Amino acid sequence: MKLLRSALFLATLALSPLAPRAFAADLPTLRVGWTVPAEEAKWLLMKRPELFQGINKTYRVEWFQFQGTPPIAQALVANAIDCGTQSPISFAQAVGEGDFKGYILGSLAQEKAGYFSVYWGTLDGSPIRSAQDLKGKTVASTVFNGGIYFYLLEWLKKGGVDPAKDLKLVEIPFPQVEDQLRAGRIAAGPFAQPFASRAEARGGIRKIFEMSELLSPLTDTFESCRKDIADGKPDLIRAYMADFKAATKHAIAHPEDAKKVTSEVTKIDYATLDKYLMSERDFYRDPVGRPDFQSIQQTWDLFTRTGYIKQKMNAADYQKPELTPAND
Amino acid sequence: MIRFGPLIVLAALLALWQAAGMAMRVETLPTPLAVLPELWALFASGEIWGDLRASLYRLAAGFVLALATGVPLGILCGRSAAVRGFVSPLLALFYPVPKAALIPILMLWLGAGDLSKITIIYLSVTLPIVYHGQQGAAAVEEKLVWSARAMGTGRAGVLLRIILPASLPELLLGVRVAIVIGLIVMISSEMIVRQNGLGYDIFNAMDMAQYRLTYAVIVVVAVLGFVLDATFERLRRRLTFWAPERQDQLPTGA
Amino acid sequence: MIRLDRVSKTYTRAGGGEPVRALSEISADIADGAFVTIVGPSGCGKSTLLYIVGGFVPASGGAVLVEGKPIAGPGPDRGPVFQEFALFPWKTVRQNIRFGLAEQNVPRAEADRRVDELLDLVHLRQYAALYPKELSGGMKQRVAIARTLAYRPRTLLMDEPFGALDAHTRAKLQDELLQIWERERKTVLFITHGVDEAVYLSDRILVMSAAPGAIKADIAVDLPRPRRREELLRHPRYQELVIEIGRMMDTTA
Amino acid sequence: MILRALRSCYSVLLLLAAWELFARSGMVPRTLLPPVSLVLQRTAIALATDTFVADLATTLFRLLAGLALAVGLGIALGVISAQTRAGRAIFEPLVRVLGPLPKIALFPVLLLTLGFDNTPRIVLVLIDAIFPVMLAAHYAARAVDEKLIWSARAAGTSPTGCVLRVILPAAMPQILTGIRVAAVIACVVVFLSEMVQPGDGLGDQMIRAARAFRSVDMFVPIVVISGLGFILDTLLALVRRRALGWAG
Repeated sequence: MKLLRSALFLATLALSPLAPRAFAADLPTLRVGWTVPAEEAKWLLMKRPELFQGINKTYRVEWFQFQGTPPIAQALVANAIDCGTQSPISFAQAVGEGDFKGYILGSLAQEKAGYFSVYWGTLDGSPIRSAQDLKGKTVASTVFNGGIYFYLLEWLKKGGVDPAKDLKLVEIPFPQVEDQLRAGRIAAGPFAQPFASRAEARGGIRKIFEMSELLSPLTDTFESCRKDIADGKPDLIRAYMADFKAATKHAIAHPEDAKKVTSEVTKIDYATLDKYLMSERDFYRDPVGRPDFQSIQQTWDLFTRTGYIKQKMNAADYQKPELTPAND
Repeated sequence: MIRFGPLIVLAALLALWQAAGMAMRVETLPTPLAVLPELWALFASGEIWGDLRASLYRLAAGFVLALATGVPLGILCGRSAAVRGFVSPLLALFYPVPKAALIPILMLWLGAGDLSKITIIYLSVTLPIVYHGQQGAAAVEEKLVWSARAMGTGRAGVLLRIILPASLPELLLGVRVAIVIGLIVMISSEMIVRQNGLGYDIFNAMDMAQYRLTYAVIVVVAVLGFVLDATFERLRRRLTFWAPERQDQLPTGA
Repeated sequence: MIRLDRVSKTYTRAGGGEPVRALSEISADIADGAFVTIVGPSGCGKSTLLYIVGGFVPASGGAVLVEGKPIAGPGPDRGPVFQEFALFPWKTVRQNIRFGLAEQNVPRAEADRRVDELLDLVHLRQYAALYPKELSGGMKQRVAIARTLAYRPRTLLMDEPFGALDAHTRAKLQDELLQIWERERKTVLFITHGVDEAVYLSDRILVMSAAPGAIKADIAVDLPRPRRREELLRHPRYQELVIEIGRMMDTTA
Repeated sequence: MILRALRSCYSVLLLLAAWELFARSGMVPRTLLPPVSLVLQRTAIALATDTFVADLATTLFRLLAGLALAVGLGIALGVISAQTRAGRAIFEPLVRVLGPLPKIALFPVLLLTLGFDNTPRIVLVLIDAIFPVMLAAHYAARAVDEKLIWSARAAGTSPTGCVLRVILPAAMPQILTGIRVAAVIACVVVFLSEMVQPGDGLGDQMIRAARAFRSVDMFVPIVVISGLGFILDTLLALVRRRALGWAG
């Protein structure tokens, strides 16, 4: 029994240094969710805080990674995080189904003419050219209910294909689409940067359609914060968004820094990133990280029309100009 | 021979993996020799320690809570029909529930941080501890209790000085099962709600198509599982050397 | 003195149905310092009766009185010795014998002296540091007896204590028990189904009949003490008693 | 009879009542905790819906396929390894190395090498559920009284016949206990696999509901898979009692 007691004692003792060190109590902490791709601004804040004015000086950030925007929306609704990456459609669903109250404060990735657009690719040799050709096949999407998932459904429906009955959808993250396509397990899958560049470099992949065919310009992702936090602690959010703007500008002004930090976070080698990142072969980024409310409104209108969003969304309801990066 | 058994088996498994990797020649199945440098880099750069620490912290915190509540509850269940009547149906109800599947729901209640993960580990590992504690306490030879009662031991004293040590062999088997279950839930929860930890590492590396890294972290998890189990097994043997040896209990769990 | 006053026991079946009567109104007086044995066919409830006297099992009716007072559960005045030994397997021989003394808050030094004394009494001095699983059956029972004697109960309640031992060890332990009893003069209530054992050890034998258990005969054993095995086995009265009681058991079974 | 059954699980009813009252009290938002009555009602509706039943069938197929393989292979490997000294010498270290490994950590490997459809999930169920069956079979086969085998051999039974007609039946009670454990593990694992890599099945239903903030629908698949586990466990307990009355 003595041995048991001492073992228990030792166990508790051993535990104490294991406990993660709490953030210094003197600085307010913001909980921020992130995902991949195209979040160089946030990754710079995460990995190079010394470059920026506010972070670790007037406030701290606790970072949480998620797989796509729907889980981030869940976490926002659950008050598990304060700010995070959103896509127009996840945001609208959170508002409609989760009674979410939040603001759209910063821009991350956008698509417009002359820049990269997410596309569905297939193998060069395959006969697939249209939605009809995908009938009976297995097709990949990234996170179901996420930012790009509904574009696929929309495109399939336009082509006269019922996504629920005519084909099989599987959820595969962007990085693995290429391997699964080449292994013959899927007939088509979505490509985003940097994986599109990597796949193109190896060759043998052909584009079937890209999202900008459905809508352009188009907002992929933006930074959103809970309304209660933004209204309750405006100074904290203002400081964060000031750094966000500075980081966006830094990424554009110093693409090599953006590439380095992206390489650290995604573990993709620099050489691959160097071929496209922050160029016109990449997503479009607003020069100061300011959201394009007009394109967000267009996305909402499209999906309200098709029924994927149940309610009418109005972009004006989710703006907070005094916290949003302003054009210089 | 018995002593080196695990090493020989390990070598055989590695050889099998190497052969499979060499035969398949695909990026998604690197050979152990190709994974080795990645593993080395993980430790050399110190990158793995933070995640290992985060994972172990959650596991240990869930475990300490489970032991603190599950052991008394299990023993009371074994000794009191009233407590058993209350707890047993609840155990039966929760037994087939996939605990890790509750993570998305728990996250809504408790946030995305450690708390929801510790809670889910706690819920999962408490079950076998309570169950085996009950089995152990119920099976205690009644005459041991009588002997102690005749010597003037009170009811609390009997629970603490007779029932607890007498149920220890069975109880510790429950803990051993719980360790395996705890590892599974730890990995699953870190993978479903990602922040850090070994589960995060594995699935993140995979999602980023970093296959060698994926395998390297899996190796770390495998070694961790083996070391935890083997260490506990030594402790278990030391604590219950006085009891008859049981051969049939090796860890499994979900 | 221990008095059994119309002690009865009925069990209710788990699935409902008729309750089972195990003991029906048993009355007896057990004098201080007497060696009383209860014999009876298996299943007659003799062990249950002993457990009731020990306070481990409640009686359904009647009472057990010690010095005129009804018992309320187990107490250190009545020390049990079980057929199953019931040693604490996680304690050494020494720790087992010491357990009751610690529970009675006997001072450390005195307890140690008492344990040494008992280790000598049951000839287990050199085995004091062993654990129960390292002992033979006879040694275990010696430890159990020593553990009970340690806290000086006035009565020993012995439930077929030698039932699990081989014939040779049993005989040896019977002799040792007699020696101890003759020295310490405890009251002993002894349960067995071995008639020869009962006659060899006791002053008085209660014969029980089965289903429901009741006392069928109360026989005084008028054999000389101290008893020596070889002499006794040849003693005509011993043989008579064994045969007489054995016949009784046959007709009750 | 029914009354007694209800009384024997009063704590469960108490818990459900507490859930219902708490959820309806307005102290927690509906999105976080829907009332249990609503969850059960929605479960009943779901079980009458084609798409849900299709997902249920998918999950059930993976579950039963994996479990069947685990049972078959587990018994074979467990019993055969118990027959020879070499087998026994390999078995224990193999289990000591692979037993504590959280198999879910291998799921990425299975996905990478076997694709995204049924195969990796069935294999995951197999490698997780095989351990309790294999362990039970191995140790039960080792524990079979040698004299039983001697008696059979003396009566002219061949060594193979001994395994099939003496060792296997003698080990069956423990093997069935192992299968019960395996069945519940299989339920848990198949659901997890569908949550981690959605596509179809009950786990996929749950993840989709979570992402679309349909909180009642989040609970429905969990209720169904737990029910499935409970039914399997109960059925196996029944089989064990029916087939093995002699084992006590």
